[in-house]
Amino acid sequence: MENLAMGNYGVYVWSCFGLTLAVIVFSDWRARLRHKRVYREIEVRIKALEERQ
Amino acid sequence: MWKFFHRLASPPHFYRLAAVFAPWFALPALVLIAYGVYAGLFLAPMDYQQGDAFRIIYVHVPSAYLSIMAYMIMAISGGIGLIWRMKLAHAVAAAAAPLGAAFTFLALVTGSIWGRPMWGTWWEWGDPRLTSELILLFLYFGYMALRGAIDDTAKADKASAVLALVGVVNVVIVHYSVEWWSSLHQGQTLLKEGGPAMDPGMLYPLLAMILGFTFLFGSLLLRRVRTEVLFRERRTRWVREMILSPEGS
Amino acid sequence: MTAKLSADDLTLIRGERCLFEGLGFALNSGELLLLEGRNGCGKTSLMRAIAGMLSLETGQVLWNDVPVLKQRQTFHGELVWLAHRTGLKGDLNMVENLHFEESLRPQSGRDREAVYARLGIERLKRLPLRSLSAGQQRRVALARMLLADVPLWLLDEPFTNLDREGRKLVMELAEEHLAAGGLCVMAAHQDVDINGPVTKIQMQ
Amino acid sequence: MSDSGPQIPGIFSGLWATARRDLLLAWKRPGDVLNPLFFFAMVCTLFPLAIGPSPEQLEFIGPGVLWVAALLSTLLSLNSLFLGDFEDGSLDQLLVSPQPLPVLALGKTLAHWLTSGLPLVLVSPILAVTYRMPASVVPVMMLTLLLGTISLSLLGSIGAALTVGLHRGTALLSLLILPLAMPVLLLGANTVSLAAGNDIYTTGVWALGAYAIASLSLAPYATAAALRISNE
Repeated sequence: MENLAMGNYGVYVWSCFGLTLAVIVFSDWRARLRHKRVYREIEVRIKALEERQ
Repeated sequence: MWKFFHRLASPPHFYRLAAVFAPWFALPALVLIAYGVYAGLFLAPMDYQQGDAFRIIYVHVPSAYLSIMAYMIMAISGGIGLIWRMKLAHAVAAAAAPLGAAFTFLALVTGSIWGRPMWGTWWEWGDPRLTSELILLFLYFGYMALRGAIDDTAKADKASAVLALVGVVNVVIVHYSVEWWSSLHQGQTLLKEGGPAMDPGMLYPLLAMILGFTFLFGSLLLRRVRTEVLFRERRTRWVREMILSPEGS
Repeated sequence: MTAKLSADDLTLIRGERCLFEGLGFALNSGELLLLEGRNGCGKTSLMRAIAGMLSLETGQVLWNDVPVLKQRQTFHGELVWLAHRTGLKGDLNMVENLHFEESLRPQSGRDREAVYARLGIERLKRLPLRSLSAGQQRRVALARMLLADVPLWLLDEPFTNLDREGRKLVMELAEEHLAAGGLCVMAAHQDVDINGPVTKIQMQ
Repeated sequence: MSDSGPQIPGIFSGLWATARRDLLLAWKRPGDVLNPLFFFAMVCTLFPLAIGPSPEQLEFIGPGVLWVAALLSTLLSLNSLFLGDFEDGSLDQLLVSPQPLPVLALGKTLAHWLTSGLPLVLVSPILAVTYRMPASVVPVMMLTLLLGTISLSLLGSIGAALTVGLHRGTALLSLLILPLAMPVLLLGANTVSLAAGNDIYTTGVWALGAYAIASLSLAPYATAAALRISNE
């Protein structure tokens, strides 16, 4: 427990590490989401074109 | 060699390769960062001046370093795209911008959180690094705003490449001018340049973190470039064939 | 002196739209290239591409068999472009506007007063262009074209804002230019009646 | 047509012609020159009103305020640098002229500086006096403004060229140019402050001079490239 408290600086140190993790995960999640959306859009458009022919 | 680059630059080839390579970046990133975080938080000795608060450098320094590197990547690939009309290079530049901005933001916030116990304030204008970092963030905002404002992708690519190249010259000038400015008004900074040599117990985790963040950045960038390539090539035959093929992707 | 303007396999994609694909032509001294088609079909874009202002997807434009992008300044020194927007300053008068152009481009040394008189603008010299009618402004743009000493004329919808007499005048001027060994690229959505060798490109 | 081929006028002819034409236009529309100057004066008025008329404080913030006001007023005038040419088609004509485009862009930027930067430098002593700037510091301030506004005009021409023809161009232009202009502001204002505090200020002047020379030799190329891209 003493280690985690970081000699009274725990709040600062842990918030920094936590925030870094959060930003990286969020950014990666957004990137995955965008990839899926782009892929889906193209898929829908191409399938629609295919069916019309 | 040339042939290899040429093939790499072809969008369908890159699209497939990026999917294969992304885990090869993610894996070392994970290992290095796991070691760095553990060693940095628990094994590294305490700094005699800053106490445990110094452990913030294990996320601050890699972020700050990536913020600069991402801008360089953006400018260099923008330049390559302008000169050799390589479309993949523009896709890399477009993908690097939001990532670079995210790491700049991280460097700023972690620096500011460190400043709270050290300076007793959340923001200290006297610190040259934080100030330069803030200007860098504005440069990223400008770059992304310009990209967002131009509808035609090809035009947006070229215009923002010019801006990034102008910006990269400016980053250097910002660095030195801010340094000069803060030397007029004393300031303490998170990482002292040319200060006493770091204890190896402190240094190795930091190096591991820097290397780990670089790999992480590589893997994040690959994924984004992949999306960018897919979007830009949405009207081409290879995308059509890939989507219609039974295994998909 | 003979000159040659040619192009092959020009493809231009703007955003999602392909304006033209695999387009080619060859034009020699004394010939007219006529771009036909309704408005918004890419005539102006083709004109801009010929002038070296657009980056093409494929193909290149050649001037005397050298790509124009490799000799941009030389090429630009041998053309005038009469664009849809005249490129003249409304706040300046005719003489000031033409004087500016003189400092940029080789001049033919034709008698200026005669050119003004022929275009019917000799009385407008000291008026700011803003106060002239659209047709008169176009005539000033024509004067700029006539005073330059260049073999290649790029005329984008030269008949806009002109009356019947003005249209006839433009056709006469073009004929004279061709007869003197000049080249002319003209985009028009109206009927053009010009004597001389004409190549037509019908654009969709 | 002569056999030797027609003579293209030299580059100084092109430089001078573009500068002359823009100066002539500014002469016919004095508002375009005066408005940024009024803006400059007004921003300088805002600070005493907001902070209070205490002489020590005004003397202390004077250099910074004058420099920020100069930067903002330059920014205000930059938006119209290529806009008029873009709208009436003369930008197209410049792009197909046989003159090197960087030279023409430099000519336009020169005219912009003569009609926005230079008047600002000339007016600044009046405002400096209201901020109780010592007479010995005023020449230093004018020198920094002179060098600084040259750099700002040149940097600004890149931004103006990148944003010409875009909707929402004005706000975007500020967003692009302000971070680029920050070193100039920082060098300029701090040099004046140093001079006011009787410190050695030559480093700042040299740095500003170097910045001006560097932007003079590089910015026209970037502006030209940006103009071609924007006008595609």
